[in-house]
Amino acid sequence: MNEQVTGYWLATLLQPLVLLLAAPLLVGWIKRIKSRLQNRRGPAVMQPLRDLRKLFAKQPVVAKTASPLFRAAPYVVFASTLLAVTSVPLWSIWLPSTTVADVIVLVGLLGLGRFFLALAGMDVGTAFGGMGSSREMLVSALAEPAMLMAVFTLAMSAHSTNLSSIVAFNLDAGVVLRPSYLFALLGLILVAIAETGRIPVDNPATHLELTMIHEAMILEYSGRHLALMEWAAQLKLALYGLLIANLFFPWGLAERFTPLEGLGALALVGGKLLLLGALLAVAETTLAKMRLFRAPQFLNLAFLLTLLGLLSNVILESGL
Amino acid sequence: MSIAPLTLPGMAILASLASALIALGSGRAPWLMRGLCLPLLALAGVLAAGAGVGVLNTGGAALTSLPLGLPGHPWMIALDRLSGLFMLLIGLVVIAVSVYAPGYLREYEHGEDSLPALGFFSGVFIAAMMAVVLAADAFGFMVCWELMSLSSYFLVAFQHQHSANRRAAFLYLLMAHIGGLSILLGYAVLASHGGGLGFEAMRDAALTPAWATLAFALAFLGFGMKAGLVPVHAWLPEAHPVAPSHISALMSGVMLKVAVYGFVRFCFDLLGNIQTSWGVTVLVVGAVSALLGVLLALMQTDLKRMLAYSSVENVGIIFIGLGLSMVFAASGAPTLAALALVAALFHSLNHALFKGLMFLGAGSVIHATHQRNMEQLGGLLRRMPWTGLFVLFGALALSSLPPLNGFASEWLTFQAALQAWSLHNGLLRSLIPITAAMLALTGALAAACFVRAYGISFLGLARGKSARKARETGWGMRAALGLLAVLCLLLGVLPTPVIQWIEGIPRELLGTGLPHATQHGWLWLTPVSPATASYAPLWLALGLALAWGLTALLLRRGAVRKITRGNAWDCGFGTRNARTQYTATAFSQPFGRVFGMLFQVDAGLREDEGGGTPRYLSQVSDHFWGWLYAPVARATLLGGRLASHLQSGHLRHYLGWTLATLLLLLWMIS
Amino acid sequence: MSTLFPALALTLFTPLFGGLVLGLVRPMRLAGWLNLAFCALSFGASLLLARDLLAAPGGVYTGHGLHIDAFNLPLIVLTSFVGLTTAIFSRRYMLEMYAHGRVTPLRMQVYHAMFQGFLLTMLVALGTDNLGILWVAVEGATLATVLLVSLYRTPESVEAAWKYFILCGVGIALALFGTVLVYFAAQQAIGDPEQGLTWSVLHAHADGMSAPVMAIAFVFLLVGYGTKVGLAPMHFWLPDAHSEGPTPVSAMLSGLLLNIALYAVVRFKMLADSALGQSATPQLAGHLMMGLGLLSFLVAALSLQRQRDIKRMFSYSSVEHMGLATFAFGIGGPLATFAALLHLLVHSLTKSAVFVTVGHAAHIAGSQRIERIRGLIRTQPAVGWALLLGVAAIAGFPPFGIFASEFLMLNATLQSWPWLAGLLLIGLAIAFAGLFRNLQPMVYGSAPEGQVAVRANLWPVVVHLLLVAWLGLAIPPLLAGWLQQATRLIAGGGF
Amino acid sequence: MTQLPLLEQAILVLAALTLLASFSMLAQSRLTSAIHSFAWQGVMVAAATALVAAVGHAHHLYLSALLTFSLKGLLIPWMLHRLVRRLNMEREVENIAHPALVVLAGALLVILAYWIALPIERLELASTRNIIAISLAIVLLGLWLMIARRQVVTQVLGFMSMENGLFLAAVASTRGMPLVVELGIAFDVLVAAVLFGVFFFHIHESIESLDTGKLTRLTEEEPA
Repeated sequence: MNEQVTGYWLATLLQPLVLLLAAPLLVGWIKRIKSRLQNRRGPAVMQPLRDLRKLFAKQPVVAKTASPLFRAAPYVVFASTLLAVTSVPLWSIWLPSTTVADVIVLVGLLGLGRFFLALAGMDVGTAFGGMGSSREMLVSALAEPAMLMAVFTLAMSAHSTNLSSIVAFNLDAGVVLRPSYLFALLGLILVAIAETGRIPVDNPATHLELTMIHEAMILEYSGRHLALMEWAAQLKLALYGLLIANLFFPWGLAERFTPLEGLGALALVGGKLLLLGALLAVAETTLAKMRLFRAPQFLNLAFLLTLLGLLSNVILESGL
Repeated sequence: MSIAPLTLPGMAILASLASALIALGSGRAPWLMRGLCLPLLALAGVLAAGAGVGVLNTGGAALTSLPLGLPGHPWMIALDRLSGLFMLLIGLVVIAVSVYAPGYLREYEHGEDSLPALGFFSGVFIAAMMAVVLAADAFGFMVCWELMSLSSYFLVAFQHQHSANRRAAFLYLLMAHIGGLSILLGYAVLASHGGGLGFEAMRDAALTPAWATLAFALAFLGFGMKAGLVPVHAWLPEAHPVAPSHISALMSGVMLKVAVYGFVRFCFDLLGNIQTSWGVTVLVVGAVSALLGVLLALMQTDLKRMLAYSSVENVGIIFIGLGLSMVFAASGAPTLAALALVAALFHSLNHALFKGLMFLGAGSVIHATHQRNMEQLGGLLRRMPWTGLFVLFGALALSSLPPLNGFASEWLTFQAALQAWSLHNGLLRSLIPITAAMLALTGALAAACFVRAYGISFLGLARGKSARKARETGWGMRAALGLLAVLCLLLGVLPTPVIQWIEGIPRELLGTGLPHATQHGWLWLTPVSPATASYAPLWLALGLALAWGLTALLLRRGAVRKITRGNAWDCGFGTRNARTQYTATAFSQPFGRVFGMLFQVDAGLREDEGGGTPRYLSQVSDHFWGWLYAPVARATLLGGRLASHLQSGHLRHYLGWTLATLLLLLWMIS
Repeated sequence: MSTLFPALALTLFTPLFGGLVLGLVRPMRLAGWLNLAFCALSFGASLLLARDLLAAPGGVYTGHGLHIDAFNLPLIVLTSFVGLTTAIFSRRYMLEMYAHGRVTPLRMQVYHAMFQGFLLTMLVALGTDNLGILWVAVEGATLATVLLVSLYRTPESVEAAWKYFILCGVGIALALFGTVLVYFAAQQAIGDPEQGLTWSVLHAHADGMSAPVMAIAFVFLLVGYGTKVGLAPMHFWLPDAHSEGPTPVSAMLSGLLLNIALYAVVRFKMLADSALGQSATPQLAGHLMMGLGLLSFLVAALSLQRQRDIKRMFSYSSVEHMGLATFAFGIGGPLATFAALLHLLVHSLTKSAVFVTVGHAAHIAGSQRIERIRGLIRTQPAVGWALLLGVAAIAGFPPFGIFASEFLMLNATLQSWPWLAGLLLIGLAIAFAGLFRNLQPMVYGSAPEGQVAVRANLWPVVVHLLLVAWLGLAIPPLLAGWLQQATRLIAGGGF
Repeated sequence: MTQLPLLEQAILVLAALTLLASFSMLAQSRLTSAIHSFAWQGVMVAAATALVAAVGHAHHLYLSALLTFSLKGLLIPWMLHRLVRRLNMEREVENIAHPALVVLAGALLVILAYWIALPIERLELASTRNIIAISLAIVLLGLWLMIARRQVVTQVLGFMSMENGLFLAAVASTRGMPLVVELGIAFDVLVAAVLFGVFFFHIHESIESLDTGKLTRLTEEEPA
């Protein structure tokens, strides 16, 4: 039992805790940038964390007609998302958790969370909830295959669906310009926008029935349940950020995990995430929310891009 | 144990036949059904499962001939690993069904539908399915196959007072007959080249590629028709829903798998040296079936019809696996072929379990509410908690979500597809990822479909009076659901032992198994190699449980543990009742808009009969009716009309025909 | 020679005697029982005959102008058996018809006499060694059945009988011309003109007969006897005669008479084959049979679609199956021939059972029109299920024997004429669709108001279906032996 | 033995006359005269049979000649006559659509018959054998008569003349069939004739005429 392995386990156990803190901050950071871009002071970066604390302290109110599933859902959503983020290399390449859950399982876990989220939306029996669930499932039905295609592109060139192996492969390959990666990256970004409910697919800031998707589902939640749901959503955002940052730009991840390297890697990854967040904020301020039925076209574009990525991978780069 | 390997399955068949015969008496004494027939069926199931497990463990084929069949061509029965897997599959579902049936059949005991017919044909049906799996010669296989179709036809037509059921039954038997005949011809090709109706003789039949392709085409048509592949699927969504639910469970859960068995037996075992073009055909057809099946399922408002379409989808997924396996086998990658085959077979087993679970669950819903239309259901989870819980498991598995078994088999299929890079043919390298994409899309849509189904019928507020008065079913029915649900979870969390069993089948058929599949022990599933991909569902499940538990624990410690119940907020809109909920139609409407080109949606305001308030209704029909079935029917009727013109009634015309024939023949011979 | 000839004589003469007696017996109940008794006697004798023939050297008996071999022995037993079961059914059924005032006592007398006469002619046709007598017997069968078909004296039945009479008369006449030509050809082959029509002798010397004459002769015989088999396009009499005659007669027409005609054709085919053996077209006879058989099969399958009369429908299904059998005989070869022989047996058992059931069904509904027959299972489950299972058997579903024979036929076809197999598949599918489309509304659904069950004796049906199921699952060695021998006789090779 | 060819020629002449009789039946539009020509045909067949018997010293043929004469020459025509009178149709004139065409088609059939019989002709056998062609022609003409005419009586005539043709063939080509067969055939013809008689009445009472064109109850073409 050399310290190498203990290091890996340490990384695996610490990673979710770090992300649990980092995710709200990332959201706060995005909000901050956005309000800056809109010439507002905006809330502090810490604000989301404060909100969570407040929500946890509040007493939840559950609709009379809600079934047990309504109360179980937040935990399932939270747990699955947490597990998902645990299986993405944050700072160290080699994570034991990646052998438990490869990239397909990752998508599956997100799907599990979404399944319960949508069910919870329909449980109380409000029109909003059903509407949100329907839209959410539509968006995800189009987004999920695109995402799988994107990661398949990486998997096919790395000959593995294990995230660590993929990262390692990309790290070894160094800077290679692959058309497939370009397509996959673009596609993944579009998917990330759709899946995390950002503009132009969804608008996290409003409760307008015409626009909202994600918010409509958690409308009936309050107190700790709401907190868990929100937290899960923030984790999801962070997760996509991580995927984009660490799969396509894996530079700086720790080969062999020692506290020092770990912190260095963490700093680098944090940097990447902040950058991504800023970009997202810029995008959101410049773009406008689009009608629900333009969302499919948006996602078809994503699907098309990723499929192109995959095809160009198997056709052009089979040698590489 | 020292009993001959074929004793158990033989006893299983005899037991179900006995139950069939005893059921004939249940007209006068209904208790016979509950007291004797169904227990016998359960026994048959146990025996079959036992036989399957036994041969899967030990392997090795046993072959004997029966004193039946044609002169010089006795019936042969054999039990090898492939048969064993399907015996196990049949056995498990049959056990569940026979535990379920007593409660479910109670209301038939006093109805006008004849209980004896139901019991008799159920027994024959089950026996025939087991016998098909055991048969080792073409004649025996075909006899049992057609018996299976015929008996299930009587079960579909069981409640024959509804003309829709009769129509469904007719369509079903017609297509089953056509399929059966084309399978028969497929066997005939092998028999004519192999010299003999026995499988042994067929295995070493030397066929030219053309003949082999013909045989494959016939078999694919026949078995595909039974399995419900697009475009020959039309009978399935008609026939499966109208049978009594436990029979639907058997038909969807087991009979389709028997078709899969037949296809595997025919193509991989008897036909051998597979060609790439076959694999591609199977792959494409499978992918199309999967996608179209799930989309149509998403559009249904009838619970059982929805499940039937989802069977089309899952059969499609299975055939994607088979197609991959054939492609790999044809392009000289036996290990990958084995992987894909294992994925397909594993998914067959899984689908049998969760589709059986879902149909039984639907049966419970119907039993409690006498309502198949989702739009009339709602809020059942609170009235039937156990049923609701078990069905939730089924829904998760059908949406192929971890950590359940549906995900495990789909994961394997993906792993197989992702090995496409190792092929040399660029076309295949690009085709396979596309099918993988369609598979991904299918999975996501399936999730949507079952969120809709479960959310509409089990959550929310009751939409109809019957749903408002629903009550939880008896213990037997719940126990059956529970059994299947637990099996789904078990196979999902611990797939490795089952995979170890299944991978013996490709070792028998393709000559190579999955050497690395389980080298990391019973926890880790590493189909190709640990470096390529690994999946530890048990850890995953534990992780989930841990995360859930910890969160819950921490929050319990938190300030407020008490939950107050209040009215739903609903953005402050006050008037919330069952009618303001989202309906199933509303839920699937955007999907219909996005994927509208793949099927016909005719929606609009309809006066419901009685001329009450107009409602927004939407029917969905798939294009193939117009493209394939209607023209054939029209052509047949036209032919009939022409033929009836011959019978003009004028004696002189008839004599004229005689003279003409005579002269024509005389002219021909000279 | 043990009791062989006595048994044979008993088999043949019982119906003759019976016909004469029944022609005189007026009280119809007694007549019904007597009819049954004579049939039973004849059947028993035929069983005795079968037993003895197996003991006889070579399993062949020739003498007294009779010739019994493995080919016609099963048919003789079958004929007397179906005759018996039909008599059992007819006894009560005809009384019911009398109660409904459809027949007068006098006609009942005619009916019973002709019933026996019909059996007699068929048995003679099977048993005789002389092709001329064969012709006479078949013509006699026509005459006997003409009276039976027109028994009810309704305009329809008279018309049907007339058409039947004329068409079959013409056909038979053509067959006689063929027979004359055979006789003519035989006279060069064998000196003795007295033996010129003796089948056993001809078969021995057939290779010496002139090929062109035999070819022409066979065409006449095929068209002639083919009319009686019901081969398209000479089948037009068949649905009329079946639908208008009394049900027992329909049962025997479909179950037996068609077999006899086909039997005659095959006998002549055996001659033609060996006569044409050296000619340019050795397979001529076979090909002609295949063509006509396939044609009638398809025409019948299509005609099944739009039927309004239940008995017409099943008569078309008879045409279909006879077409199949003819086709299979035409293919030749052990496999196909065996299949065809088996098909003859199982078809006549099944079809007669179906007609018996149809009789009851039509009785329940008080009409033969399909749209008037509804909800049989609700009204009288036994009849409904019997009809359902019978039709399943006719449509070629296991465990019933027709599946076995069709299985073999399809195999044989695929071996020798692969592209025709597809045609068979389509035809079978169409025929099935036609049958079941019309059947389902009759048996299923709720019964019309005031429809009540009738006194039905379904034992014949049960026995037949059980027999057929037995044949479908496992052919008993004894019968298998006969069929093998017959196959060797016809196709010159064992299956 | 010089008169043998003469006799054979006589047989040929009789055969030709029989053929002619068929034609006259085809052309006759009046029932009674058609029946007469049928009677003549029967007589000629009988005569031919007798001649063949004389030529071949086949004594059983005399018997069958006698049978033929009494049946086809006397009994059946007389029965038909009686029937026609009973159903008072002596004046009945069946208007044929295109009499010329009908006869022409008949002529074609004769040619066809010869052409069909060619392979048999080529057997280089005694001249009586080509009577086969003639008798085949008679058979076909009989069938054609049944097709061309709609009267029940004419159809019976056609049927019976087919029998004549067959009989001629049997006798002239093969010196007659074995006696059993001859008797059997004769018996069948007799029964058939009786049955025809019976049916005339049934048909007449069911459709008030003997026009087979009206016997079309049993059809599957739904009434347009």
